[in-house]
Amino acid sequence: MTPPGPLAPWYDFRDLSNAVERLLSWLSDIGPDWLVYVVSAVIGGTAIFLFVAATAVANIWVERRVVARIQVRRGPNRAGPWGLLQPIADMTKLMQKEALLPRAGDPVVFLLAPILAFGPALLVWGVFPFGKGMTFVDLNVGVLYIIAVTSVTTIVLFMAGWSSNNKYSLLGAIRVIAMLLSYEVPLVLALLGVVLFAGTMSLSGIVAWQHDMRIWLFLVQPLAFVIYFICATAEINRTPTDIAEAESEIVAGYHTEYSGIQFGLFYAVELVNAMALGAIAATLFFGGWWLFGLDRWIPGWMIFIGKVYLIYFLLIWLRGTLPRLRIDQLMAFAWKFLLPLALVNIMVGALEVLLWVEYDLSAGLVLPVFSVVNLSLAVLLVVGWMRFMAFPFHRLPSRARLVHDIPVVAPGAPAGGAA
Amino acid sequence: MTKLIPGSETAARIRAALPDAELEEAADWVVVDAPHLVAVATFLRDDPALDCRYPTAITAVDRLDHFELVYYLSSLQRNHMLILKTRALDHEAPEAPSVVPVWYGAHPQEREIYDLMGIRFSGHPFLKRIFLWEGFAGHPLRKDFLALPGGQKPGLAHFPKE
Amino acid sequence: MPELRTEPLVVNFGPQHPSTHGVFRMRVVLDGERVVDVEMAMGYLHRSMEKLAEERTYTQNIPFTDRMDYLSAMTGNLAYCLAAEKLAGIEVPERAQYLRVIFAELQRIANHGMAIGIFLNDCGAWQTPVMYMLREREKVLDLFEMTCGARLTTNYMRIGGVSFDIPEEFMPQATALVEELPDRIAEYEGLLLENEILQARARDTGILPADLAIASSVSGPVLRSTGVAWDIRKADPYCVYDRMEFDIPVGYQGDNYDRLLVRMEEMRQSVRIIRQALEQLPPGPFKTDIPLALRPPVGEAYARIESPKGELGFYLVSDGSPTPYRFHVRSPSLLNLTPLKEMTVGQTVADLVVTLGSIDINLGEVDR
Amino acid sequence: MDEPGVVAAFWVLTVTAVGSAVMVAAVRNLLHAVLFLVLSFVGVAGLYITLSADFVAVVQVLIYAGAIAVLMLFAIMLTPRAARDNADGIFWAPALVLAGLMATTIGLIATRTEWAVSDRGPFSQTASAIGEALLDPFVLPFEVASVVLVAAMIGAIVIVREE
Repeated sequence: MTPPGPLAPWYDFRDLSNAVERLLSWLSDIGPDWLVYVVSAVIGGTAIFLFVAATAVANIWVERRVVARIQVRRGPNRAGPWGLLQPIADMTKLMQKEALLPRAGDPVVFLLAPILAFGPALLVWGVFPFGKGMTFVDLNVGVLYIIAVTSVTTIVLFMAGWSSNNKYSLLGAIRVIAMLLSYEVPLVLALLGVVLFAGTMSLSGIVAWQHDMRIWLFLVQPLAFVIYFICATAEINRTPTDIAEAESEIVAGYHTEYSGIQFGLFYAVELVNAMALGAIAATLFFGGWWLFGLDRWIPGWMIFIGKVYLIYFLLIWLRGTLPRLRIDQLMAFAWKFLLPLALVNIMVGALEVLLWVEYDLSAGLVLPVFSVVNLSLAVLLVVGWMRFMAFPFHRLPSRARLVHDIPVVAPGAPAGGAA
Repeated sequence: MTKLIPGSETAARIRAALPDAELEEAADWVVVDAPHLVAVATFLRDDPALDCRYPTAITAVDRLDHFELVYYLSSLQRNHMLILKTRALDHEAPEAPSVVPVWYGAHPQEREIYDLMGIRFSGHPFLKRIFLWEGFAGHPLRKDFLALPGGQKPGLAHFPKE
Repeated sequence: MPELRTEPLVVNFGPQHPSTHGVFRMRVVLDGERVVDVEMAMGYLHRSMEKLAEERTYTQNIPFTDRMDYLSAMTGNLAYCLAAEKLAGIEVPERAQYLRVIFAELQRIANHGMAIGIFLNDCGAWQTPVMYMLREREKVLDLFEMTCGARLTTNYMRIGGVSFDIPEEFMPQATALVEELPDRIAEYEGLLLENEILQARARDTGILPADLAIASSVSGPVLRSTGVAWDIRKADPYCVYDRMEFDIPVGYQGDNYDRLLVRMEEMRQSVRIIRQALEQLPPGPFKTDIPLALRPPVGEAYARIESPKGELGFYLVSDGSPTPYRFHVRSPSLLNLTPLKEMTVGQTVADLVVTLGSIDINLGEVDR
Repeated sequence: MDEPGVVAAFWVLTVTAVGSAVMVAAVRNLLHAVLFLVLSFVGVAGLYITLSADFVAVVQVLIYAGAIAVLMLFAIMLTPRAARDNADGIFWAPALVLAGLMATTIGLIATRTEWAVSDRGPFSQTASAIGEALLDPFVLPFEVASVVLVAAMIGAIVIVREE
């Protein structure tokens, strides 16, 4: 959607699309039309694939090091400087291992699952605006596209769990589906709040809206971010909601039977999905490549990736600190807590947008007011829900009773009670 | 300090309640005959003065010609302990009544004794081997398990340089 | 409405499973996520120690007791030595008694740290609590190492005393640890006990009623969590526990959370005991000379201690020969498992795992 | 519509959708059938994209491949193992006849109708157009549909409520 104008010089790496635009305009001068399409598709696809592969590899190191810091250890530090070559070592090890096939399983589905799992993880990345003009496909239903593509992952994970012919895997597969059915609803409703304000479902449109309004949607829709973050964490199976691969309960859930590089693919998909969560949150709630004017000095794609990694860090932090919830608690949380809050959020958001449009108020005035209102509403609702609807933990004792002497009944006296 | 109830006191109380139980008293323990074991155990548990609701430990000893079952019973409320013994006389196919109906805690301990000593507990709800697999030949804690030639019992008869 | 007929799913939990604490196996019948039946199967770590011990002298048997509950070797040593001393009628010098108390309580801190950490792991906390608890445990193990040269299987206690006196650098380091630990424990209490997710997971799950606990021979923290104030250190004091000032933590209703509370508070009480013992530690010999050829008189003895897992008792029968005629271990890990089925049936798989974790078994001691 | 790329995509997607739909009926394993159904849904979604109906395409993936297929999988998982096969039924012959009749009718209608060709170009923003259509001229059917869904939800709650 960038307005046509003189092309920036190719060496302007604040926006990597400059070089590509140059190349394409040169190609369109000398070659046929379809060549431009093909070349742009190849360049974009390769770039995204390389980016995803590189992050998957890098995140092995990032995740292990960060979690190690949280857990008062050092993490991998033997292979290469600061253990930087550890991902290479991990991958080499995984590739050398034999890929086992369960004898009573369903071989075709079993082998397809890890490959198919990589598809959605890769496809999601196609619509993100990495920089001002750095969008591979600028779909005008981008938000819906993301939800649709990520929901397909569930079926793939189910395929993996079911075809393994393992009871742990089956339990994991059932849990994946139960989780999706519950968490898809509040997730979509939360993102709807964002779309309401931005008035578009295109991701670059939403970023442009935040850029024009000089405000992050996170400030306007804080509740939506909280709900989205929790639901997305549940959908990509990370602690505290990793019940589909709950290690202490069902060994590894749907990928119990996978070994070698097939397991490695699932592992990579998990890392890439965590990054995708960060990318979605950064785009929709934190202004994507835009950072209050700083993007004039720092390349937009760097800002974007920086934001993604900050949110990814938040995920690692959660993983390193919180225990896991039980499945019925997770379901109850989705239906009884997140869904009502998401509905309230949409109602309030729609009301605000209506007021804004009907009375034709200036954005500079209403958006800060809405931010304050929505932020206080979010805090109020969450705290109120915790106080009145949740189990009253704070009223129960959280320290043991201390007894100094054992109460011994004298030989003559009658004994009673359980003790 | 946990008081160990002497055998004479326990025996007197049991005799008062169950006159037909055959008792044999020692300084620290009472030996009851196997047929009356469950009745005596129930009495020890329910008697308000003895109140042995906590079965501390149950084990067995191979006395070469018979098996001796040892029950360490205690009352947490009164903080005392007493020792009850009984005998499984047939060394080849020993059998004793199960006290699982009296104390649920006897469940794994009797299974353990059955597994390692081979004493069958009649009335045990789930008498299967607990550590060794079904079909393991013999019961390892018996003194004649893999018996040495010449009837020598396992263990050292004397220290090496004696 | 007709009942939805579902197929029960029989799942083998273990022996190869991340949260069965070794090689424990449960044959679990599931209805969806609900547990319908649990059948325990053990013996994968059975080494027949009771038989092996009948062919070794009394002193040679001490290393076996390390390898039963390998996470608290000191208390295993202590219980066995107490039983052998009771059988042979040996008096232990006062300094040795104090050292035994110090090391038993240090071992309790190390064991409870592991128990709490692994319990949180079973709740899905992904190793972090374990790592923090290991940090404290390492300091305890450092003290063991400087005293007896071993960290895990210490083989420290001897019949009639302990094998080594404490080295010079022990006192400052132990004092520093004792000063540091209460703050750490308070930190863990704040981090773990007040965590809502943990409370949601652990409260009201795996409830063990007090009367069932007593009838099932349950002991230790599991028994105390049901509200029964029972601690052998108070009820039947051994060594010099009667000179120590400490409290027994007691739970409320016997659920998983109460077991966690009790363990957490017990660590603090252990610190109290160690501090007093370090202050009162008298000079003198650290062991009596016992004859190398120890032949206890004919008889039998049962000695018990409050090990970190519960009541650890040794039943020894002597026939006057150099080796015990019968060597029986009353292992708390095995007996605390007795009511596992009653505690878990009707709850979910996740609760089953958490409940098993909260009982804190050690397979070395269950199977022996 | 006449570009060679679009035509190739059309044929590939059509073959995928129809072929996997046939496989749904043909394979023995019910779970495989559901997976083929998902593939068929995805093929249809691709067809929508060639028609530049991107909103409908994405919703097709989201609702059919994402939600409906998952519900089917759930239903299959709740049935006993024995019922997880496409067993031989007595209805295959009537079903085949019925399907043939349906196909013939639709084919005849499609070929015989004089289709009015709209002279406006493709939508650039289908989402907002659909939204406006739903809430302006078609608001009554929309509301009726939501009432039906609410009734279904209440019915589900009533059925599963414990006495």
